Amino acid sequence: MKVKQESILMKGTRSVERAREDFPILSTEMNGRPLVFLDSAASSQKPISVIQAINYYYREQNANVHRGVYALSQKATDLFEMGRRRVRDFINAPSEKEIIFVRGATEAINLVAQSYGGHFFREGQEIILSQLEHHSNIVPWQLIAEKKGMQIRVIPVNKKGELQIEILEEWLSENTAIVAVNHISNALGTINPVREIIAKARNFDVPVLIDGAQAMAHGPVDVQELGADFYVFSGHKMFGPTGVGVLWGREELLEKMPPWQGGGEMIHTVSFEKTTYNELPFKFEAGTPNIAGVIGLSEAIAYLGEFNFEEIAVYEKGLLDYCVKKLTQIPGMQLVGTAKSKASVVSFLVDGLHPYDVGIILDKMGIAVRTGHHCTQPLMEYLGIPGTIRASMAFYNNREDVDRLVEGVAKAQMMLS
Amino acid sequence: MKVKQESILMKGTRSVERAREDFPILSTEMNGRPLVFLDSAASSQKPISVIQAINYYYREQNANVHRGVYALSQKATDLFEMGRRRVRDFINAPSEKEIIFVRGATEAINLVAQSYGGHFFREGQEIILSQLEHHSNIVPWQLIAEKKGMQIRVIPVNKKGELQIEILEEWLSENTAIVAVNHISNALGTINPVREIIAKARNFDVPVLIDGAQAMAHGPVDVQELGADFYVFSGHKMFGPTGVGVLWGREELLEKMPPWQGGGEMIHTVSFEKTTYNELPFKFEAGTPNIAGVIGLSEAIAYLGEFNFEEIAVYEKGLLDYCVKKLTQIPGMQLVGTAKSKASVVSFLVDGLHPYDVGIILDKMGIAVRTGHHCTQPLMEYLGIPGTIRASMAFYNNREDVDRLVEGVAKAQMMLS
Amino acid sequence: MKSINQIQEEIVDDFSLFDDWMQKYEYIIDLGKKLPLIEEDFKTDEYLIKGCQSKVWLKAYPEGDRVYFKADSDAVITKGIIALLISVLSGQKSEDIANADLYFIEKIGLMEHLSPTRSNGLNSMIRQMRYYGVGIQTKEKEV
Amino acid sequence: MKSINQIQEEIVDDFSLFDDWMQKYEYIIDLGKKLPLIEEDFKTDEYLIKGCQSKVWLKAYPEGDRVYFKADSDAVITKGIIALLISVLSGQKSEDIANADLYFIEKIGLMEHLSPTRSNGLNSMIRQMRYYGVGIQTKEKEV
Ligand SMILES: Cc1ncc(COP(=O)(O)O)c(C=O)c1O
Ligand SMILES: Cc1ncc(COP(=O)(O)O)c(C=O)c1O
Repeated sequence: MKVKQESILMKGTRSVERAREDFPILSTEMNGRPLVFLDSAASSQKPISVIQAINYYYREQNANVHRGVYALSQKATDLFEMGRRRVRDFINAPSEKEIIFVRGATEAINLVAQSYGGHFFREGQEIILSQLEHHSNIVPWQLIAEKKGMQIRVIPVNKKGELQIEILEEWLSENTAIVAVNHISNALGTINPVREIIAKARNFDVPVLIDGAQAMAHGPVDVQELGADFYVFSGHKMFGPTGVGVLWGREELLEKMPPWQGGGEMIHTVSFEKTTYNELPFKFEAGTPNIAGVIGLSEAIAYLGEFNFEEIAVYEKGLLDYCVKKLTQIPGMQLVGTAKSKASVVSFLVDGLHPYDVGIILDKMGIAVRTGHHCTQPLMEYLGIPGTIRASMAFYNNREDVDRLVEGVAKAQMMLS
Repeated sequence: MKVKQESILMKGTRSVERAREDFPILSTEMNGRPLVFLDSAASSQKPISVIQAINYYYREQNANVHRGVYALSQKATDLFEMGRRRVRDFINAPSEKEIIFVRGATEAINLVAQSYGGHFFREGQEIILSQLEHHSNIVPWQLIAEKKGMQIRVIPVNKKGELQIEILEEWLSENTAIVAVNHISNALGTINPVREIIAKARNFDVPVLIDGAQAMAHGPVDVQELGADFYVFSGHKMFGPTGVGVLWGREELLEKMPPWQGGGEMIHTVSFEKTTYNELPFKFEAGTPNIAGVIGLSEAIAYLGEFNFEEIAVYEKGLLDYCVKKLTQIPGMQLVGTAKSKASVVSFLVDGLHPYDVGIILDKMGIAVRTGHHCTQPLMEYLGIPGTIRASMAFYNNREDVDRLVEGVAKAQMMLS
Repeated sequence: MKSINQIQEEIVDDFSLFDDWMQKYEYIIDLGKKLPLIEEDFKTDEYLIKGCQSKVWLKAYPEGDRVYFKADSDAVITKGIIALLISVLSGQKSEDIANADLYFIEKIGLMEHLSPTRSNGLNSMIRQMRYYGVGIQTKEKEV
Repeated sequence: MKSINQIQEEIVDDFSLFDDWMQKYEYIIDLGKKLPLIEEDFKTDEYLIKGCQSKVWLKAYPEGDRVYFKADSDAVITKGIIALLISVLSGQKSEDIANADLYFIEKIGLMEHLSPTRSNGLNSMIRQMRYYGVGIQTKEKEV
C-alpha cells in the first residue's frame, strides 16, 4: 500500500539566505574570532525554535507521557505523538506505527541487528556492508555475525569514493541475510546509489537497511519511494536535539521482530507467569522516552518545513562547488572523495601537513572542522591515509564561511611548512 | 578500595522551604487552577538552572563530543565529562569509568541483563526479583531467562508492602544468577532493605542490581557503602532532563562484560577483520550520547548540592506524615502500602470509587496524581486491586499541596458516590 | 427514530446549560450511575475492550440494517460518556454508524476523554462500534 | 643541571614575549620541526602511545636515579609541545619526575592540548613519563 506524500513539508517559502540568523550559536565567537562552523556532519546546530520548544516544554508542559489522566500529561503526550506524526510525514512512512524513537542512528542499527538479526539470521549467511560505512553501521553487524557465525562482505569503492555496486550481482543470493549501507557518506560526502542497491536486493528478497544519518539534514527522504526495509537517522544531525533518533521499518517486519529491550511502555500485561507485549511502535520503546528530545525533533521538522527543499539542494550544491573551486587553488591540495554525486561535505589533505596540525591552526582562527578518521577507519585504511580534514556544510553556511576556511588553510600551510 | 565520600554534595545551606520557586512549572495553572503537581515519581519537574543549562548549551556550546580539535567541541566534552564526575561524586563511585550514560533506568537494566546476563547466566540458574518491582525490572529478566532457560523467583511482600527477605536464606545458593530489586518502590513508596539483601547475597557471591530510579530524588546514595554490584537510575526522576540515565557497575564486572551495542565511540580500532573495543566507560556508550541530557543531569546534581540532604529528608518525612494524617480523615480511605520505612509516596483507594474517576475529578481541580497500576501489575494482582491513586511528592511540594489534594479527594467522593 | 445528528444536537443543547465543569461532570456521573447498561453475564472477556485504566464491555445486536449496542464500564465517568455514545449510535443504520461524525464530543468539551492517552477504552470502543457498523463482527485486536 | 621548576620558569619567560597565538604557535612549530627527537628505529609499536589523532612515540633511558626521555610525534604541533616537555623532564631525578607539577603548560596557555579530548596522546605521554619516574617500566594500557 503506497500512501501519497503529504507534501506539506519542505515546501515552504522562506529564503535559505536568511536561515543563518535562526541559529544563535552562529553569532558567537570561538577563540576571539566569529565562529565558522563547518562540522555539521558530526552534529548540526539548532535553530532558535527548537531551543525554545525544549525550553518551553520544561517550563510549562513537562510530565511523563502515556497513561497520565491529568491535562499536563495529556498535553505532553499529544506533543510527543505529534512528533511521531511529523516524522512519518517527513519520510512519508505509511504508518505512525513504523516510527520508533531511539537514541540515534547507532541505537537503531543495533536494534535491527539484535532483534531482526538475532531472530532471522542463520549460521553461514552473509551480511553485505560497504567500504564507506561509519563504525556504527559496521560494529553492530560484526557483533551479531560473530554470535551467529556469519560472514561480512564489503562493497568496494573506487578512488573517487564511489561504491562499486556491480559486485552485488555476484554476491547477492538467498544466502544474503541483509544489506546495510549509508545513504550519504559522512567521511566523503558521497551520495550512494541506494535505489539501485535496494532494487538489486529486492530480486533476492534480501532486506536492506539504509543508514540515513547524513541524509536527513539535506532534505526529506521518501522511504516508500526508496523501497527500503529499514531507514535510520539521528535527530542531532538534522537540527534537532541530542539523544533522539528514529528507526523506521516496514510494519510487516517490525511485527515479526521480537522485542529488544523490556520494561515500562513496551508491555501490554505483565505477570511473572506470562508477559504480553504492546503493539507497534511501543513494543520497541521500553522505558520513559526522551520526551523533550522528540518534541525538539518535531520542531526541527516543522522548521525545515518553512523552506523549500529544492532551494536548499541548489543552495548547498552552489556552496559545495564554490568550496571545491576555492580550495583547489591552494597548492598541494588533495581532495579526498570526488564522487560525481556529493552532499556538501569536503574532505581533504594538504601535502606534507598532518590533519591534526591544520585543525589546530584553524581552531585558533575560529574555524571548526573535523580532523581524523571520522569513525570510518576501514575507509581510511583502504585509502591509505590516517585521516582527513573535513569541512561539512549545512544550509546555514555561506560563502564567507568558505572564504574564511580557505584563508585559514592557506595560513596553516604557511605556518606549518 | 573504598574511596571517601567527597562530601561536597547535598551539604549546601539553602533552605528547602523556598525550593519551590526554582521550578517554573509550579507557578502555572492546570484546568484554570494553580497546578498541584503530585506525580514526581513518574517524572519530576526541573529547576530553572537545569532548563537554562540546556538552553545555554544549545545556544552557545553545542558540538559533538570527544575527538573534536576545535574549542567548541572541547568545551562540550569538558561539560559532558564534568557531568560524569558529578554523578560519580553524587553516588560516591570509586571511579568515573564506572559511570555509564544510558537513556534511563530501563535501558541500564536491559544492558546488564543482556551483556552481563547474556555472558554469565547459565541454563537452570535462578534470577531473584521481588513482588514490588516495576515492569522495567521484570521484563528484561524475563527476556534473558527465557533465552537461557532460567527460573525467576519473586521475594514476597506482606500486606503493608514490605519485602519478606528472610526467604532469601532459603533461596540463595550458588545457583542464583543475580538478585535485582528496587531501592524504593514506585507504587507504594516502601524503602526496601537493600543493605540486608546485598549482605545476604554477598555470602553466596551472588551479584545484586539495585534499581534506584525512585531513590535519587530523595538524596544521594553511596554505592560503596551499599556494596551493590550495579545501581541504575534515570535523570528525569531526579530533576534532570528526559532521555538520560546512569548505569553504575563495579569496574571489575563491567570489564568482564562484553559490549552490548556497537558503533562510534565504543571502539578503539575498527577493521572488517578485527575490531577492538574502547575502555570503560566508553565501551558501553555506542553512538553520539545525549549530550544536552548529561549536561542537564550534571546541573541537576549541582542544584541538589545547594541543599542539605538531611534537611530534605526531614522535610519530606514531615510532608508524608501530614499527608497520611489528613487523608485518613476521609471516610472510606484505604491506604495501600503502609511500610514502616517509606518515601514521600502515598498510594490509596477510596471505598466504592474507581481510581480513574478520582483522577479525572482531581485533574479538573488542577491536581496531578497518577492512577492505575503504576507499571507494577504483578504487585496490583497480588494485592487484589486494579490499581491505586498515587500522590508522590518531592521537596518542592508543600502542605498546601496536600491540603488541596485532600480537599479534591473529598470533593471527588462527594461527586462520585 | 431521530437521526444521529438530531440526537447530537440535543446533547449539545443539554450541555450548554451547564456553567462549569462540576455541573457537567455531575450530570455525566449521574448518567453513568443510573443506567444499567449491560447484564452482568456480558461482563466477560469476550465483550471486554481493554483500556489500561478502566475497562469497557461492549455488545452489539444487529437487527436488519440497524445495530443496537449495550456497553458498560467499571469507571463511572467512562460509563456516563458511554451512555451518551449509546444514545447517539444505538439503533441507527449500520452505514450511518460507520460514517458518523461524532462532533458532539468535542462540542460538549469531552474530547480529552477520547485521547488514546486516557487509556479508558472509549476510543477503542468507538472504533469497535464503527466496525460493527460496517458489519465486522469480530473483536478488534486489543490495544 | 637545572631543576624542573627552573626550566619551567625559563619557558614561561620565553613565552611571555609572544603577543599573539600566531607567534606562540610558530615557535612551537619551529621547535617541532627542528628537533629530531627520536631515531626512526624507535618509531615502532613498542614505543607508540596511541592518540586517536596523532601518534606519539616515547622511549625512556633510566641512568642511576635519573631518567632520560626521547619522544616524537607525526604531528608537528604535538612534537613541539613534546620538545618542551622533554626539555623540562628529561634527565631529572625519577622522584622529581613522578611528582612534578607541570604548571608551565597552563601558564603558557597550552592547557587545552592536554585535554583527553584532543586525543593527541600528550596526556598519555605525560602519564607514561611519570610511570617511568616511579620505575614502572611497562607501557601503560593503551587509551
Ligand atoms: C522503580 C522504577 N524502576 C524503573 C523505572 C523505569 O525508569 P525509566 O522509565 O526512566 O527507564 C521506574 C520509572 O517509573 C521506576 O519507578
Ligand atoms: C553515516 C553515519 N552513520 C551513523 C552515525 C551514528 O550516528 P549517532 O552517533 O548519532 O548514533 C553517524 C554519525 O556520525 C554517521 O555519520
